[in-house]
Amino acid sequence: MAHALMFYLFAALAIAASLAVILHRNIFKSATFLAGMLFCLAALFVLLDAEFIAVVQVLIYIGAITILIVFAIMLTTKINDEHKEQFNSQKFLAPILALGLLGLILTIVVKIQWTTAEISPVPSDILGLIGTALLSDFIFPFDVVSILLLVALIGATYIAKQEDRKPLVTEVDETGEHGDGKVKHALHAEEVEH
Amino acid sequence: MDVILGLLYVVILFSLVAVQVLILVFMERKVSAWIQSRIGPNRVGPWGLLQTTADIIKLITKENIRNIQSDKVIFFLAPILAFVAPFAGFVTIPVAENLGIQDLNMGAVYVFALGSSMVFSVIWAGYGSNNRYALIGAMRSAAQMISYEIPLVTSVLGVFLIAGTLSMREIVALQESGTWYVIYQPLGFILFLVAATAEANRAPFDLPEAESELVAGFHTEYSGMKFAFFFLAEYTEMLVACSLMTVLFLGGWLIPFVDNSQIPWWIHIFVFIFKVYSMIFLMMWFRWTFPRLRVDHLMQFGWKVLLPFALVNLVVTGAVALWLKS
Amino acid sequence: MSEQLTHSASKKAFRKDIPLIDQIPPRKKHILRGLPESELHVEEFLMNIGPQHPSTHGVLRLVVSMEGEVVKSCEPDLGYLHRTFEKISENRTYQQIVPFTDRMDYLGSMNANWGVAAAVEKLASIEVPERAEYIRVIVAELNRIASHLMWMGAFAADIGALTGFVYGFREREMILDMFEEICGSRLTYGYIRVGGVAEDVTPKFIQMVNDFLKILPDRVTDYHDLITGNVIFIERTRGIGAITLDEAISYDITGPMLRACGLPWDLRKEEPYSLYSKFDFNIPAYFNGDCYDRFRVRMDEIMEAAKIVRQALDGLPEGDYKVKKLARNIKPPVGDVYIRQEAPRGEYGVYMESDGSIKPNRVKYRTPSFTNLSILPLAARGWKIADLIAILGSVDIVLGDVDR
Amino acid sequence: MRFLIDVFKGLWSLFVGLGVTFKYMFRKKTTVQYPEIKKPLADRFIGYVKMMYETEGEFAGHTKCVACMACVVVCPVSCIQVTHDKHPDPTKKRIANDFILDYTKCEFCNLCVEACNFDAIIMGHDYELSFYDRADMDMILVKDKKYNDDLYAASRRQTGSEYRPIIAPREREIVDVINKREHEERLKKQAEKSPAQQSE
Repeated sequence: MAHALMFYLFAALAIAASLAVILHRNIFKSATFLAGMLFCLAALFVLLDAEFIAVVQVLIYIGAITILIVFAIMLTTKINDEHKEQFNSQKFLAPILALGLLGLILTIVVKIQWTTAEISPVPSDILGLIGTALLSDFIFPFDVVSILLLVALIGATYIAKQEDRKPLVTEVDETGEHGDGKVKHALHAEEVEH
Repeated sequence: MDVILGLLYVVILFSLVAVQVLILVFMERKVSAWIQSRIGPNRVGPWGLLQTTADIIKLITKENIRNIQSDKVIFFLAPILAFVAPFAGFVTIPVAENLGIQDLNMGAVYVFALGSSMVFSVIWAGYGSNNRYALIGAMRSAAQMISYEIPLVTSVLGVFLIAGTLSMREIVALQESGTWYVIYQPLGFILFLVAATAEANRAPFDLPEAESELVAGFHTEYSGMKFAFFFLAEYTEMLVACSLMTVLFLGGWLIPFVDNSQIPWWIHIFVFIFKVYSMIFLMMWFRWTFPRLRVDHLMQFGWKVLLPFALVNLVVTGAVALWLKS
Repeated sequence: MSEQLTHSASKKAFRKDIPLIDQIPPRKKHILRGLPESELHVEEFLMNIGPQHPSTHGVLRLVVSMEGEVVKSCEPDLGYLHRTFEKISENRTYQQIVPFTDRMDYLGSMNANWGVAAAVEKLASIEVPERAEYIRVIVAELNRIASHLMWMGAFAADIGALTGFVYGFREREMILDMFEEICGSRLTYGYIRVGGVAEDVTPKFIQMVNDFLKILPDRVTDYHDLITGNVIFIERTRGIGAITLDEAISYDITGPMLRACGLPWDLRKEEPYSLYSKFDFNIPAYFNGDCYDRFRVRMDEIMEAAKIVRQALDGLPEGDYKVKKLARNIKPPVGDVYIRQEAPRGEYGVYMESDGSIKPNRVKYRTPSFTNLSILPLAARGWKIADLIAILGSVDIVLGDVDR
Repeated sequence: MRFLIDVFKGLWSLFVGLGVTFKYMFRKKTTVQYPEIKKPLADRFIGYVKMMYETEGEFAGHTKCVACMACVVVCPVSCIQVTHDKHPDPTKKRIANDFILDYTKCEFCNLCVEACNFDAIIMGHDYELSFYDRADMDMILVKDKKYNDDLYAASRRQTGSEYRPIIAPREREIVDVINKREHEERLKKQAEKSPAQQSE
């Protein structure tokens, strides 16, 4: 009973929070609600005895991804602007697509014959099982994901290491004369140290 | 019944932690005074022991001031979350053989998860205050937490590899014979110490509240009890970090080279507290010796020094563990 | 330390007939102008640092325009401590001016007193006894040490090392005790008067100076261990806020800031006033002109000043400590005079114009902090806000000296 | 490799710094616990201005100040006012009545003491010059030593401050009343005592 109550509570909270994410006009608060929604999901995982996934959910989604989003928001926009325009030029296209998607999901939900499965108790060594599964049965998708991440990392490094990000330096000529105030690019920042 | 018992545990834990924090603040002042050739607080109570109590009373009775343009709800929530998150981390930490609230299957990861959600309190404080110093402090904090989470977790993976479990109690039990994991994982221990210092926003990584640049960083606008909560949070975090270090690397409540089953539980508690306080002393010593890093140096250090070393540590540990197994 | 420039005491380093800039050893040098520019352009916003801020060392306001954490421009807003000392000085007799100069550069009061005293003496052609000159050199150099120690502490605190702050004050306190012994005050001495010094030094003072000089090298070694060698400190200061020598000269930068740019220019050596030509000491100078070099220049100057104090103490002659028969109200002949001396923060100048009455007709102080602060917008541009604080700290401003 | 060397060099420098702070942790502390222990002051310490009184001769207890105005003239901030009376000693012309020093202005430059030709004022050694009121900072030194001491004592009783010989003008009337009342009480006691003494 308590279990079910908790489930409905967190489910309702999750829905409310996710609605708030899209409906709130302040983009910073939207991100905060996103974190709240993810937290509710973590709670739902705990109710399903999937503690590891719950913890990882908090660690990665709240602790890293949402924070990154918030960080980007804080860096790029005036976050204290309360009233952001919520619609852009795609405001007519978006609802059609969204409704289509909803229809698709609803069709699937209705069409599937839901059967009650035998509830097997969660094995105690769930971590070991996950680990073994990842490195045996699911090795291929796992590696593909790893490579994807690697590519993303290299791409990020490449973007960050562009040529015109060299530090600005003023060069003084051999003669000791003032280098006509020109700002040039140094080859290495180390040259500053002698 | 369980609920009542749980609540009782929480109340006891809260009061214990609050007392610990009072002692820690006093200790911080005394340590800083000794390092700086001063005497430190010595007026309130014997040897000044009640100084922090007096300060807390002062903070409680102080007026709560809120900037009229600040965000009311977020401004109010931030200190609460700041305190709740590290406090909840105590749930899994075993203090002695059968003492500790709940031994979770993945206790260590749970603590890290709570630590990572801590960031939100700082960001809320920075955003809710509507103050530019606070905002910069919050942004720094966000960047710092993300960067140091990774070496923090990676550096302890070695321990988990050796132990083969994530449960704190089992990890301690495995260190029974005096073979603390700090001996197997010296590099991991140092990396964890550094990363944990950064996670707890302690100097030299106290950029979110860098007082010489940002006045007080993310809690510039806070006063009275709300400020006290941030204060409590910082020390609670330190306590959690040092307890983790004790459990994972220093053998928890165990005394080396002694048959620990013969020793009464209350000695175990003292051993545990002694180890935790030694680590805390180390952190305080760091704070009063080192200058503060700059924000991009912090990032560079995290990504270019800590992470590679942590990864090397992990790979070597894994290889050796595999080799020993085969 | 190999890169340190020194020059011998026997002759001047630079010739007067050749422009200064041509005499500097030629070398290739790059100066970092801030951090790498980012592709990501974020919202620019204004931030007000000060007038009440832990790191403005007084009531200085900086209007900083920032992009994220990077300083785009920085404008010092002065005048919060303006007390019209020039005008006050024009309405006081020559003897009465001296106590006011204490309040300008309150960390280098002895040097500030000396400038005025020397100006009046030159104006009225007063011959100062030799013992008085020796005492002046001793107290001025001690004050330089005290000022640099205080600066070291404050700079360390700006960087975040709070313990250095207390250590710097601890040794400064010993010097203040000495000053209390000879003139009764700990901050605003008013000790160097027109025609000599206020009172003679005591044997206890000499004992105290000796004790201090004995422990100073150990303590300076400790500072080097604690701060100079610290990798975080080096990261925070090396290359930060660097300026070229040319910029320094065109901005009229003097003192340790100029010497950190590679020019060992010191008035004690270039235009030896008082007894400085008698002493053997070096002018420390470094090349890079960044915060780290400013720190090292000042730390080396502490040791050089200790050297001068040692020599002056050993050579302290017997005699009068002030001119015996000095009129209560000095009436210098009509004329004007400009005196410049090397104060801890740089060149301290006093212009004084007499109309033959008991009060000067016009007084102008050229204070080093004010001119040195003018480089801040240039030096801080492109660096992060933490660097801005470090650069501001390295300029070594005293707001009393800036605003006067 | 260079990277590794840099890392270890940096680490070593941190350990050196830790060593320095560790060393001072067990050294003798340099601070003094202020209200209980006070550092000895130098003989020349400049505190507030004190009035000197004749200690012997016919005019013992009278101030040495003859209101020559040398200090008033020399003061750079004009913080001294002196009013004068006819001196009871016929060889001297005047005696200071009130010597008023405004501590809101005084800059402790010692020039007034140096200018004094009669050693009538010296620099005291008390440095705890804090006041609750601006008006309190007008310090009045008077010609009669006993009267001055009485004022001092009354003011000490009034304010509980041990270091304050300073009485503001507006307080003087109150102090006068206190002193008068005390004086009368003393007289009364003496009057009560004297018959008993007579009986012995």
